[in-house]
Amino acid sequence: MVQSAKAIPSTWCPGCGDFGLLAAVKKALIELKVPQHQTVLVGGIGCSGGIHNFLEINGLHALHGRLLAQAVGVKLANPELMVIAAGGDGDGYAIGMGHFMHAFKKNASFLYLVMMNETYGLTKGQASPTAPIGFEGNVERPFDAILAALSQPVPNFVARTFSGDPKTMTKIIVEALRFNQEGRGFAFIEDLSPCITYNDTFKLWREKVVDLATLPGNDPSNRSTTFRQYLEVVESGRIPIGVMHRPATVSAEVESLELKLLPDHIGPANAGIELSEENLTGYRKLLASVR
Amino acid sequence: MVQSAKAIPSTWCPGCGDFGLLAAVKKALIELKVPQHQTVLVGGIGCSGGIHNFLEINGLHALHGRLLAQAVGVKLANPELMVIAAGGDGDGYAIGMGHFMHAFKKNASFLYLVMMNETYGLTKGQASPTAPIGFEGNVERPFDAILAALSQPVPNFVARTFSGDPKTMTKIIVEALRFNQEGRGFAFIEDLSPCITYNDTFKLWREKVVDLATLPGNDPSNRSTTFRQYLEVVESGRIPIGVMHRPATVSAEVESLELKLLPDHIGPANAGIELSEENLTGYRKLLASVR
Amino acid sequence: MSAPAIPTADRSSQTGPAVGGSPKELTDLAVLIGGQGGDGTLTVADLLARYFHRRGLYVYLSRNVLSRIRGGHADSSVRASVDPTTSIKSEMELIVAFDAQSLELGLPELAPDGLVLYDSSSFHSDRPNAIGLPFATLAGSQLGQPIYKNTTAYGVVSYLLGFDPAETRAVIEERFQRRSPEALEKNLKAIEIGRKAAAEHPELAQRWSVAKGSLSGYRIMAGNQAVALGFVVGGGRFFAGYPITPATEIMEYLGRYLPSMHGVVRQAEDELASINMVIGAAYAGARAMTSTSGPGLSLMTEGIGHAGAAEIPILVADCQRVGPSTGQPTRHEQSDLSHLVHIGHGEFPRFVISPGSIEDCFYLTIDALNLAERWRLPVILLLDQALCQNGTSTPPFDLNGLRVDRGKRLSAEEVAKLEAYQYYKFTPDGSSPYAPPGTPGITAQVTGNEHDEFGHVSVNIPNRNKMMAKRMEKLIHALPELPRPRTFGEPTARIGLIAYGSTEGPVREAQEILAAKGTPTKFLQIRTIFPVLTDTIVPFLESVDVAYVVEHNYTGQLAALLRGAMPEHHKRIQSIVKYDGFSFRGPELVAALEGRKNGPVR
Amino acid sequence: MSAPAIPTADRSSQTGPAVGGSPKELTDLAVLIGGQGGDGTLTVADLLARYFHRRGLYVYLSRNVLSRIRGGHADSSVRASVDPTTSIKSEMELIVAFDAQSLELGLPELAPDGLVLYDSSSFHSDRPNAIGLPFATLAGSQLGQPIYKNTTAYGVVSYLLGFDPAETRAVIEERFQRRSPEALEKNLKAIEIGRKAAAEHPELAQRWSVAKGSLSGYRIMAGNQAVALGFVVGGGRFFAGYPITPATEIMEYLGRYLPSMHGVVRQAEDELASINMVIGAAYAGARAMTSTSGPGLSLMTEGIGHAGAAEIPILVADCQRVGPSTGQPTRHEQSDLSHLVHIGHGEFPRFVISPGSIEDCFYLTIDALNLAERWRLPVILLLDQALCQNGTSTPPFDLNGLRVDRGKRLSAEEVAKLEAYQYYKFTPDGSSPYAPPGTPGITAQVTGNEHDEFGHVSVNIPNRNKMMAKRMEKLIHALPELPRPRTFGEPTARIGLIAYGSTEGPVREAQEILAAKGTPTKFLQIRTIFPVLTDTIVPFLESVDVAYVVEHNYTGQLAALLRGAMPEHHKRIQSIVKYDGFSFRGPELVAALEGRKNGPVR
Ligand SMILES: Cc1ncc(C[n+]2csc(CCOP(=O)(O)OP(=O)(O)O)c2C)c(N)n1
Ligand SMILES: Cc1ncc(C[n+]2csc(CCOP(=O)(O)OP(=O)(O)O)c2C)c(N)n1
Ligand code: SF4
Ligand code: SF4
Ligand SMILES: [Mg+2]
Ligand SMILES: [Mg+2]
Repeated sequence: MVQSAKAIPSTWCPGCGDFGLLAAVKKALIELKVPQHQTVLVGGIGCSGGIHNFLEINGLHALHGRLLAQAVGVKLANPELMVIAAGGDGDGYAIGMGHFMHAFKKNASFLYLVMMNETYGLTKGQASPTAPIGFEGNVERPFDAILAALSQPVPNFVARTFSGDPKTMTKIIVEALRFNQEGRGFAFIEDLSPCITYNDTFKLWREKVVDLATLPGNDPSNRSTTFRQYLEVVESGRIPIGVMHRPATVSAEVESLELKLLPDHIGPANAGIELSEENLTGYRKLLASVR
Repeated sequence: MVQSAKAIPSTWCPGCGDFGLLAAVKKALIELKVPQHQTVLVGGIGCSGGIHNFLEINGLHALHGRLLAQAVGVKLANPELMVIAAGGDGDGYAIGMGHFMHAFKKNASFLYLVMMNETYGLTKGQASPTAPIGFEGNVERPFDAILAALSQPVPNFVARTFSGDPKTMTKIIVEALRFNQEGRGFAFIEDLSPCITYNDTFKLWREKVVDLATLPGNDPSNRSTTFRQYLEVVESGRIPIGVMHRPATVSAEVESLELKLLPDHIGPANAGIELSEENLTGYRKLLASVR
Repeated sequence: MSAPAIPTADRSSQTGPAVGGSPKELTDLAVLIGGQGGDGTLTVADLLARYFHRRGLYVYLSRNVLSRIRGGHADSSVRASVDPTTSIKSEMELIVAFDAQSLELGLPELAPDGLVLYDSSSFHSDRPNAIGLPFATLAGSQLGQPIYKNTTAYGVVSYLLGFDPAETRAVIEERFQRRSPEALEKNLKAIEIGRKAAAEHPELAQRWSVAKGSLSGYRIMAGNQAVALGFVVGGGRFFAGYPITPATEIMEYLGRYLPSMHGVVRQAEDELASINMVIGAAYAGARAMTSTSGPGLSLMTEGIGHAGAAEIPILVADCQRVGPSTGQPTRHEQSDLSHLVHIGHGEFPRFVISPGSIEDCFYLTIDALNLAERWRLPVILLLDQALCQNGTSTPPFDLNGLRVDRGKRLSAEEVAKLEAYQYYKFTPDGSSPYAPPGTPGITAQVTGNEHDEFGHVSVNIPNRNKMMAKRMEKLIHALPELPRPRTFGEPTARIGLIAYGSTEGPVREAQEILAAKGTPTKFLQIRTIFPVLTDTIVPFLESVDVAYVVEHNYTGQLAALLRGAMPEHHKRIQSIVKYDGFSFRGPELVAALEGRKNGPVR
Repeated sequence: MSAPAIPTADRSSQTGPAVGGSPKELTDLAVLIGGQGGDGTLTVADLLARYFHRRGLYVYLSRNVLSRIRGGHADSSVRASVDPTTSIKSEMELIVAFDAQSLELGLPELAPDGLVLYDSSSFHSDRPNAIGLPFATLAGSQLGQPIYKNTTAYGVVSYLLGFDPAETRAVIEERFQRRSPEALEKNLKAIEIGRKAAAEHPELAQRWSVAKGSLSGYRIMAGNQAVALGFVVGGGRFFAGYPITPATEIMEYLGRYLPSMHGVVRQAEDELASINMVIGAAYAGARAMTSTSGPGLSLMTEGIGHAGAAEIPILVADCQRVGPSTGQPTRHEQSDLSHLVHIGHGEFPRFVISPGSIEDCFYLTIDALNLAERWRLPVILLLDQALCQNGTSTPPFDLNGLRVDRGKRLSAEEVAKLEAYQYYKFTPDGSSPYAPPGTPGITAQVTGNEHDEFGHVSVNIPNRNKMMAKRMEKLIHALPELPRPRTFGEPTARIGLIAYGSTEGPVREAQEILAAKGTPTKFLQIRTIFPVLTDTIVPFLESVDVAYVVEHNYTGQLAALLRGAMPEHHKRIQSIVKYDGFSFRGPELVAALEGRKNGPVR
């Protein structure tokens, strides 16, 4: 065996919600039997963003807020890789907001996991975009990432999980990764992952979560009804979790970006580039188009 | 009269949709009787972003995609100013996406006008985030800014207008600016403003637009029903326009950012800063808090 | 498809009676075509360029447009010469003016015996050397569409310069072959209309003829095209960018055929996304590039630093335009150099490579890709608007001897034989062996935090010192592999000239003028901006009394860089700058140099 | 609130029998407290600092933490001295180790006669100079919460160093006054427990006493606090930022009271938003600032250029940390200088100002605000982690003579008398009069595109040349107004030292050591980094044989800047660098300087 980068002990505070997600990801990867060397985790910057160090897979520690752009780059360069992006809510919804909204549009088949704790853990507890009014002087209404995700009519996979329930989380992560494996596009999971040091919401959230699947008429393939049900739950003071969007069927048309661009799954990183005539066809055509 | 910057002749292509919006803004400002010197237009970069040059008000030509951040800065520095941000869809929904989504959250009382033409006019017709699939090789589903706006539960003003109908547009702009004047928060108007050079959709759009107000049960104060009706119209192949969100009543609580932060409307730019005892109170308190 | 023939028997259109004797044969001429954006000036210039090109002449085609889509002044100049030329001609033999402003703006550039042709359906001029013909009216009345005024004007010019009718026609066919048969027909008719009107005009006897050149196999190419071609040949397969003048064409060219070669070309949501997509793709093992101009470059600052720290090989092409800030998007400048040499917080190695010609754009793009992967760091290809967009006669590229050098990239078999795989392994030259994610048996960690050899975050002090040195010393170990400068001119000259990028053209023209005047010079064209190849520059500086660094910016950025790197030679390094948005012309540069002979520097 | 008294009559705790004679009085001592993040090492350091401060000593408090919230090694050192001190002491008299790693890491820093106190409930050590006391067990068994191990340790230290019991108690009260009465009580009890355990330990007789100092009116302050204070006094009223170590505290401090003064403090969604909000606010007439560190700074590149081009006065504080990229967020470096001097595509003027002490942070922030508005350009306040975060005894600020200079800002009355108001009016010094939007009777256009005096886009060539010169010549006209350097040491010395920022502390300590050894030196503390004030530096360089530029980065950035600006003096400019994340200590710097006496530079 070639010795290479091993998982290192976590640097998180004992009890951090992120441990729940870490465990669920590990279980999901085992269940799916994807070889470690074919999995890439692109981490954000933040407590949560360090997760790639604690797993024995390939890691790319991105810049703060840029993990989605880097993850898309990885996936399009080599569509054979299983790609997971994972980071914090500050990383994803503050500095990363532009890429976040565009990730739905781009619709490349990878999984984005946000460890949502309403705060910037690593910089010591400031309000993140999801922080409630009043938290650390916050006066802005919290950003709702699930509604934002639901708003864009692209057949992505959207869900919310809770670190206090790692079993359901594992199930949903497995579903999301299968969705990716089938080349059906982008999967987004917001995990409610309390920061026990700066915003310990474990108890509060445990009381408040409601799985939308338990509501009558729930239909994750219908954005309108989900939007309405979600708002109703929120207005009743509770927190919706569960699968928020799951396209009805495998669409006949190819929807995922990597399949549209690279239908035979050979991409920039796994194509040959030596100077052979075959690899010069594009050059010849381009040259011919020059006056 | 002090001579100062005058409006200059427009540099737009004859027939550009942006002329409709320019005319409507002019009329709205006249109707509202806001003095020119108290109005600031923050322009984006793009054909549309040059609009500040063609109006006789104060102009701040921002960086590409940064007009909303600059506009918030202007408004919070001097809440007495009437602030309008105006730019293109590339500017606003591509490079500006992060600030766009955060503008709803911040909820400062200014108006954001997007001249939506599905393309990057000034850089010669590439697909913008709202371009339909197939336009200039675009493979991504178009971004829906109205749905994104509706997704965030903040009592903002949201509307869509059409440059082919400047009369309605004027009315809606007046309403939006009044909303701002009353300190009720952020107003967003997406104007369908065809680029006659690279994407002449005037005819197409004229045929397709449907004012949501004409639909039975329309209630711009209810996000759920609007979301549903909007999706229905879209699914029927038409384009919803009109007022998309208008909060039911003036909320009892102050909701706009500048009123939360500067309740007496005196801000950083119109406060005295000379070295008087009064202006040193914050210094004294801060100093006292140092060990 | 049948298109009307240009009567080849019409001798008058070939050699017709010249005013004051037989037509003067020109071996180096220039035509300036000016009008409002939308007048089709670029088309006229393009047609002329195609004609000259077919006649075996060197062509240099430059344009001056505004950052708006229609209206506003726009002009184009076409230079054609028997000898190689890569600069704008100082004096124009012919100016074609579609509006009054273009005539006024053009006049200062008119050669003493030059002529202005203007559209008399648009305005009137009393200038003695200006001749009006109603281009728009002619096209309007005879073709029903005044828009053909531009091809009509081309017809007039073709008459005046004694163009070969068959070639004149071939140019139109070449240009409009992909349009509708109707467009082709109308354009061919427009030429006829123009030629006829010229033949009938009393003052418009053919006054010049154009020498025939001997070029063959050349193409009129701009730097952006050559970079795209180099990228494809050099194994580049991933491109992400965001539209920005004058860089957009690289993305557009690549978008045409790269996707058919397992390549990916993406227009991203912004420059932050482009550079980070490129980083992700390069991490995964693709040769990846983005291209941009000043504002986009500034936004990429953090990403470039990430590539430097994390040791991910990327290529960033910067097509410099006029700054600061949004500046003048369509105009020429070389003012990002200092920014790039120092770009990013903290310290990390980067190479800044600058081609001086279109060919150089092609070959150095390939080199840059190889260097990036060999040294695992960001490489910046420093271009400029004139280089990127001006059409230039370019010889065929020679693919022999080119190679795709993947540096220390390991195959799966090589990896299997390793004891340990470490992404940041310490090695004598600072560059570590690489295997892409997906290689069986290994996993790797890659990060912009300080890290140990395995890529795990480390705060260990000796490790920090070693990792800094590992990265930074690449700048020393790579020196012998970086593109060498080129020297032009008289080896024994005591006056030196130094420049980079498209300034090569004007400098070489200035050298010729100076040589003709008896002042020999030698010119060092710098191709590696950073790290400064002092071993190649010091001997040059030592061999001259003074070296004028010619560049397009205010502060003399290259001169400052060289002074800082070789302070012991600072007295010899003199700065000549221009920052008005336009390239130097040869004689203008000569004047600037001559004005400098006494005292130094601005 | 009644808290248990420390028995003042307990003589043993004041002067108790010393091992081998009476306690040695220390006039300069340091204590290093190490443990795992969460062990409360910072609290112990803070308590000691407060004690020393109350005793009139100069205090310098530095910390070494990891970029994680709990766990991992963290330590803090407190230096206390009768004489001014702003650097970390090289040798520690006392080390308090809560875990084994801290003992190992600390030992190399232990003074020859120093002592290690360790928590024997956590580990055991056989080191001869290490004494174990079960801090956690003591606190756990007697207070029910082992977490009070830190205050217990403080009690032990207070005994060992012969602290005055009343003062020891006062410190606790000061520190915990805002917490619950219970916390206060437990902490006071913990001290007692510690003191008692110490008194009972056979080897722990009081071995030192600490001299009393004479400071009064001083505060222990860090640079970030001083910058915030300067901002408030200097009329700063708008702040937008994004959290980042080590800059966040500026935003946090300002957030406390600025809002009560018509001020606005916003945490933005990212650094692009912060800088652009600041630009908008400054355009509207507010004095506005953002603060950040390397990664954020890189993202602000485009915005800083916009402020330069559009002539909008903004202040950007850069709290430098270890780069490149995400680097080492909590550690010290000075490696953004080159980036900042050249930041941004194209060319625009900027001032880079660097305070060398906490006081300087206060006064120069005010100067920087004045300079920004006076010259209407971006000013960068170049700070560093040690300056920003290390607590330092700081004299009271003198507000007399300070002023808020609004430059050429016009009142509404002045505007009414104008013939024309032009935002970009050409003036002899390049800075144009300004009236904020909202001023009756005028409107203005402001843009980052090239523009005419009214701010409308212009592509006119003479205008371009003039506008470039207008902006860039500010760098010349402003020279006399920029902060001068300060000189320390022996005026006739032939060995020069040059540094900026917090390096002032170690350099001055090194000067003292060298002076004591008979080597006089003089030190030029640079306060305006850019533009380089050559008129102040050249005389210094000319007066010495060699000037060592001491800085915390790899390439010697300040040295390179000075060499480039004054190439004729390049031989005298020698570089001394350190880039391991920690400040120089005085003796370490002396060793580096002595090692250099023969040969130069890396
Ligand atoms: C460009 C940039 N800005 C700021 C920072 C500082 N920073 C590091 S982590 C972080 C926020 C972390 O919050 P979040 O993403 O929610 O992760 P968490 O720690 O809560 O898991 C910030 C602001 C940075 N590293 N880079
Ligand atoms: C940072 C940056 N990137 C790219 C550009 C180039 N650019 C100028 S305008 C524009 C897009 C314009 O499109 P849009 O905002 O839709 O405006 P329109 O011209 O369609 O009105 C782009 C990409 C720029 N100026 N700055
Ligand atoms: S600070 Fe919060 S988010 Fe970070 S590791 Fe600790 S508990 Fe988790
Ligand atoms: S290019 Fe399009 S958007 Fe731009 S001015 Fe012309 S019509 Fe309008
Ligand atoms: Mg978080
Ligand atoms: Mg557009």
